[in-house]
Amino acid sequence: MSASTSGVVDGEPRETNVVTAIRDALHDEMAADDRVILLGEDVANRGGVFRISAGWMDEFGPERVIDTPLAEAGIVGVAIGMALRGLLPVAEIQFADFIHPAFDQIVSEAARMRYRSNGAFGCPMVIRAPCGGGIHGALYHSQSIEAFYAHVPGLKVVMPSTPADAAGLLRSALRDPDPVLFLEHKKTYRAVKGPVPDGPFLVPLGSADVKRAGTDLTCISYGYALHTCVEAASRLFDDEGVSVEVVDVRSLAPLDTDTMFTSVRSTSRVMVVYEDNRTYGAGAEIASTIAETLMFDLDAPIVRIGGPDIPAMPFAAPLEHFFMEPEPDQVYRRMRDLAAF
Amino acid sequence: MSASTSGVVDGEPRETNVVTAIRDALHDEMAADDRVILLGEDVANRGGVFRISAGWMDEFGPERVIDTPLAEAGIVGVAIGMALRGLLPVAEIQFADFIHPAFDQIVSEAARMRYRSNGAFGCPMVIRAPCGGGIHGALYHSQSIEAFYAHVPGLKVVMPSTPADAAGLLRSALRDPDPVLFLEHKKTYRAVKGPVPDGPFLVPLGSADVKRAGTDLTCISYGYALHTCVEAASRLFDDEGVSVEVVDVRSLAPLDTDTMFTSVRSTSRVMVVYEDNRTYGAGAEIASTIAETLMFDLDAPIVRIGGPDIPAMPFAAPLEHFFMEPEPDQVYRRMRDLAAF
Amino acid sequence: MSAGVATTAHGALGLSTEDLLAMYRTVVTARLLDEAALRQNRMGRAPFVVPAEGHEACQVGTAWAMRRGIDVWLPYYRDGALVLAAGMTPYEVFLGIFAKADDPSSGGRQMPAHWGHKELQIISGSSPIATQVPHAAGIAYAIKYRHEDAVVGCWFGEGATSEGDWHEGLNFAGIHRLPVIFVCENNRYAISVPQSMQMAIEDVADRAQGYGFPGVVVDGNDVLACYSAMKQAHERARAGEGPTLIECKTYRFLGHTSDDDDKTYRPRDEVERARHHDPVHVFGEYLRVHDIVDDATAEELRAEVKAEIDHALATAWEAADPLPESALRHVFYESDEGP
Amino acid sequence: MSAGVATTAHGALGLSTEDLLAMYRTVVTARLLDEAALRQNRMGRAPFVVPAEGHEACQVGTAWAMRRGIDVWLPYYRDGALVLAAGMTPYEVFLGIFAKADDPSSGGRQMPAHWGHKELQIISGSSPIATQVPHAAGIAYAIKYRHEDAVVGCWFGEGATSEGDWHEGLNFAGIHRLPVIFVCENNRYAISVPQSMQMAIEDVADRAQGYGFPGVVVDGNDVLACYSAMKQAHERARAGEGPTLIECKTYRFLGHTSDDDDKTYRPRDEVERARHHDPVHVFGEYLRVHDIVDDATAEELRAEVKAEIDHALATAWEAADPLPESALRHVFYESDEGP
Ligand SMILES: Cc1ncc(C[n+]2csc(CCOP(=O)(O)OP(=O)(O)O)c2C)c(N)n1
Ligand SMILES: Cc1ncc(C[n+]2csc(CCOP(=O)(O)OP(=O)(O)O)c2C)c(N)n1
Ligand SMILES: [Mg+2]
Ligand SMILES: [Mg+2]
Repeated sequence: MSASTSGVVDGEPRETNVVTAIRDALHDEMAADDRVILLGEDVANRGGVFRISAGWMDEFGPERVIDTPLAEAGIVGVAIGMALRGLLPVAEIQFADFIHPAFDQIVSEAARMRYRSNGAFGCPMVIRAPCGGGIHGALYHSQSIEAFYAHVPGLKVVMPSTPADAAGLLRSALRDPDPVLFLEHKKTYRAVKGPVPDGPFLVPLGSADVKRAGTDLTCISYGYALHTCVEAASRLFDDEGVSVEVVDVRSLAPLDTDTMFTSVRSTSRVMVVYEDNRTYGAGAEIASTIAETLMFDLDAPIVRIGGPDIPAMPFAAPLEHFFMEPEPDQVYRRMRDLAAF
Repeated sequence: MSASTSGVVDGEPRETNVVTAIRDALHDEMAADDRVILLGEDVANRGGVFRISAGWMDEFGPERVIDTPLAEAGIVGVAIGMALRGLLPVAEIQFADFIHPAFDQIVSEAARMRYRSNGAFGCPMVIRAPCGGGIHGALYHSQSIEAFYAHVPGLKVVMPSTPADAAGLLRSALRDPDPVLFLEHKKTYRAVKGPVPDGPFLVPLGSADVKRAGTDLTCISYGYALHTCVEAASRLFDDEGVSVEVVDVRSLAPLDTDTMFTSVRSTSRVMVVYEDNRTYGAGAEIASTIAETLMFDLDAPIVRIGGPDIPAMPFAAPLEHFFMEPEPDQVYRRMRDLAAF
Repeated sequence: MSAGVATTAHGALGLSTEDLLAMYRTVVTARLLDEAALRQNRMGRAPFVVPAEGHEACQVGTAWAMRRGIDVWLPYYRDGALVLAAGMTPYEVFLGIFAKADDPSSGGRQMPAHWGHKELQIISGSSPIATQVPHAAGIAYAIKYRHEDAVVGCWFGEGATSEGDWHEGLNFAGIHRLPVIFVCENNRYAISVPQSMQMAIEDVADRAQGYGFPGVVVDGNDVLACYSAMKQAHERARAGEGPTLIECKTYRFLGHTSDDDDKTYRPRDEVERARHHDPVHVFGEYLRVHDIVDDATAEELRAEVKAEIDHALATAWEAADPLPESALRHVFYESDEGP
Repeated sequence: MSAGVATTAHGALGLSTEDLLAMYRTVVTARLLDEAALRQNRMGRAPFVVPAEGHEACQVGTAWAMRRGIDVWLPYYRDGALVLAAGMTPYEVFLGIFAKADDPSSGGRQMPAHWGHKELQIISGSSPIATQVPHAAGIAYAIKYRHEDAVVGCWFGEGATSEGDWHEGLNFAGIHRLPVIFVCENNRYAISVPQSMQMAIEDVADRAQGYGFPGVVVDGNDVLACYSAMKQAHERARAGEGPTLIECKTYRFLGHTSDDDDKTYRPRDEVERARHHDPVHVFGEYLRVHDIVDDATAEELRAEVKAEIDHALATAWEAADPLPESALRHVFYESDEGP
């Protein structure tokens, strides 16, 4: 239900949305520690295309809030250098779809620095990237990229679904000695509201969270799709009394299999729901690890719902709508069928 | 055991190794069609670091065998342009580990050109990349990269394990109207020999192949690991009479689930073996799709064997050896246990 | 004042009065189309539009040296005026803006202004900046390889010049002396990032010498200067002398896109000052001074264009939407696509 | 001929006889170490080595203007002589060649010549070419941000200059006028690809002007010329005047690595001609002309160095291999690593 399940919480909660929670947490971190540097396209002069850093160039100075050239490999590569010299860079990629030019710097450099130097050097840095669709962003402002990066040893990948998780995970990411890819689903930015504890509370990396308790089946999801699942679960409970436990993965890498396995053992039915292209998506790993470990605990085949295998979301409303499975209705139907299996 | 299972074969077979089969097939294609262009680092003057194109600059001319600058995004991007203007470029990436700078050109451009133009433009091109470990290549000359690319709609990804498959798949890739990532496991180059039909036979993209027939369990693999599995299977048959069917995936995308499902239905036990880092590796998709579809056909939990989740293979012999699981012994033991389950 | 053809700027460039009128009509069409599209955006009928306002001269000027049906175009999203010069109709542009099934760029799949047109040889472009630059080099390579008489034009903003792909594309084109022209529309901002935070130099054109071919700077608000530079580059390309980098100094009058509020990062008086050099007005003045248009004919042309745009808009609005399930098509080649 | 300090090339640069002897010793050590390593390779005891032969002067010359313990080094695999000048010992180099547990670069995880040394501030490098260039800019940014008195040196071959990362790194450094020096060891080949197929220009240094800072060309076989250029760049960097690109024209005498057969792509007489400018001999001649060494002292130094190398080699060979299971360590931070 909230980050309190596994986070260290202090202060009075405040109701806010995801983008504000991210802004506030990052602001506090920057105010508290001048090693924290924000760099990216349009983050300074304009305060970010999502206005997360509006006013910060004046507040923290242009040395700490840096408008970079249009060059993602350079942004990540420069951030790696900063991290190697004692700073704590937050590299903002304007849209996750544009992170691809930095693939080599992230995979070959940031994620391998510690391993290849046998522990001598490390890259404490956060790469923030707004991802996901449903906001009329078309093919190149809608992509899900988590599957590419969750596969990379040496890199941590998280995607919060609530304001509290966003704030708590961002703080943990900034305190982590290794590189963290922090994915922000754009559709949660303003649409998802919730309480955020007031203090500098943390949500540990590598921890999943039960967002809705239930007994009949386990639904595992993350990002915006998580809310689709919670909504479907609550309708299904109201309609037919089916009790669905919804687990929020939160951390794609490392994956908290304990929390998932515990839930699946108790319900014996499981579905995995994600927005990304279905085939070779992150849900494959989740389904697969459950199949290996809990096969004989299951009363029904694992259900996996992912986006269609087309290159991201088209622009035209009818086409975008077609992609934005998992829609609540589809998830609802498959939940009901799975419970009845 | 050979491509004949699903390939169109003519001519007398000839015994050769994988690297020679690739060289011969590519040579014949270049000789037959002057739209075929080879470009990459060191492919002309030196004939490639694996000597695949030795002598071709003289034979086909420097316009058709092009030494490029050291710039992988440029190599792929230029190849896309060539493909858009009626050529059939074969872009050679010197080592798969160095394909990462081209990630954006492959994912955002080559793979999306057709979709984003609603079918108006296409990129018929082949990207060849020698991959895989066990050849003392250390962290950056040993990587498996198939999982990153198999997830990309619009891109086909194949990895042959035998000389005949290499030749037949390469020809199909060159005839395909869409971009194909052709992965060549370096350890198969000289170590794996086999018959290659003499004519221009094809192995269709998207077809798996039963490399060893069996009844007790299905072992699904590809690349060099496939040979580890065949070897373990044959030892296990000799030692204990256990009959293992070994399926060669060959085509990671699209995946030939029919061939795999048919085998699994007949054996009711399945293991998936791959060299790449285990977590979020290609084996996750294979295991997951079987779990969804054939759960009640299985008599034992799915077994998944992948490489450790460390950033590729270290250089020192003891460390490389440690990574090069799946070793025959490990696969052998897990096969025996699974058959006995 | 009327002048003999040979002594005027356009005469010296070999441009007739008809040429100038056709160019002017294109410039005016682009401007009015932008305005109409923005109105659609404010009315909630067009979720996203990309105005070209301010860039009309450099786009139409450079385009005019290209040969429709022969040369190849790789524009970027800002190139609304360019694609009109390349032969796209306002109707086709509105099909894109309204994301209709018949949108020639993408059938409504991409955001508007992600141009593509198979018949016109406008190569499909994407959002990631500068990715088209190596494509342009590859196409030019194929042209040279097949001894074809075609030239490739590749347009981008100054922001694109920071990307690795840009460097790699220009370098390859230089090595092989390819028939390609790189046109930088330098409006001094990449969204909000001023040129000074993008590069430590004044002229992008200076980078050309690192690739072994000429870089030239032109006034991007002067349509004839842009045409002239492009014409020379085009001749160079056809003569086998290789690429040229042309930098057009220009300015964007409106927000980056309809989603952008440029007041957050640009002083209003800077925008005002730039408007004094509005390329559409500058060109109109030139035509008046040379007695090619007067107030009446200019107004007539404007009215004609406006009617054409209104009609295009209305017709496009009525066109069919793509079918939902069509989203699954064209991931791979389909046999009905032709070669 | 002996000359007063002030009138010699080295005197003008402020280098004492002791400096020169130390530089010479480093150059000779690099050469003899290369030879010893290649012998180990042929004996089958070293699966992979990367000779620096031919590059000694530009590496040691540029290194000598850096301050050990203060400045930061980002070398590439060719920089075997450079890392000796930066403070690595032959023993440490051999630990890497034999992939031993105590190899300071990577504990035997990376191929030899993938340098790294935390205490010496040699930043761990990888195989993918040019990736260290933006790192160098980022480190220099942090130095400037914290008002530290340190300079970053970043070395690479001319092949690296074709990569997008190179462009992006230099551009960033130029914008922020960072204290970083980019050194290009131009040996005219990227493995087998000749410079003419890598770029359409003669001097890589020309690219610097596209980034707003100076590019200089020096004779890479002249250790003092390299030192001089680096010294000036170092002063510029410390004075807050920003980066410099130094291009050292040099040549690689042997194959690209022990895996390469350069006979497949380079004419033998080209290599022979280059050997006439062997930087180790050139430097030796300089020292003889200035009476700083004679045949006897040169031979003595050589013998001393050889003994040191033989000892280092023998000791490193006996050192412990990494434990197999240690392959699982250091994927992420471990609490025993310190900050
Ligand atoms: C690779 C990539 N990174 C970031 C973006 C987001 N973005 C879109 S346009 C733009 C600025 C482009 O500026 P410029 O090239 O100068 O063109 P202009 O819009 O000024 O005409 C940015 C940063 C993108 N589309 N692609
Ligand atoms: C990204 C990448 N692509 C390809 C390679 C393979 N490779 C290793 S060294 C090299 C040539 C480098 O040439 P240059 O930069 O001139 O340095 P030199 O070896 O001549 O000193 C190539 C192509 C690589 N290591 N990384
Ligand atoms: Mg701009
Ligand atoms: Mg070189």
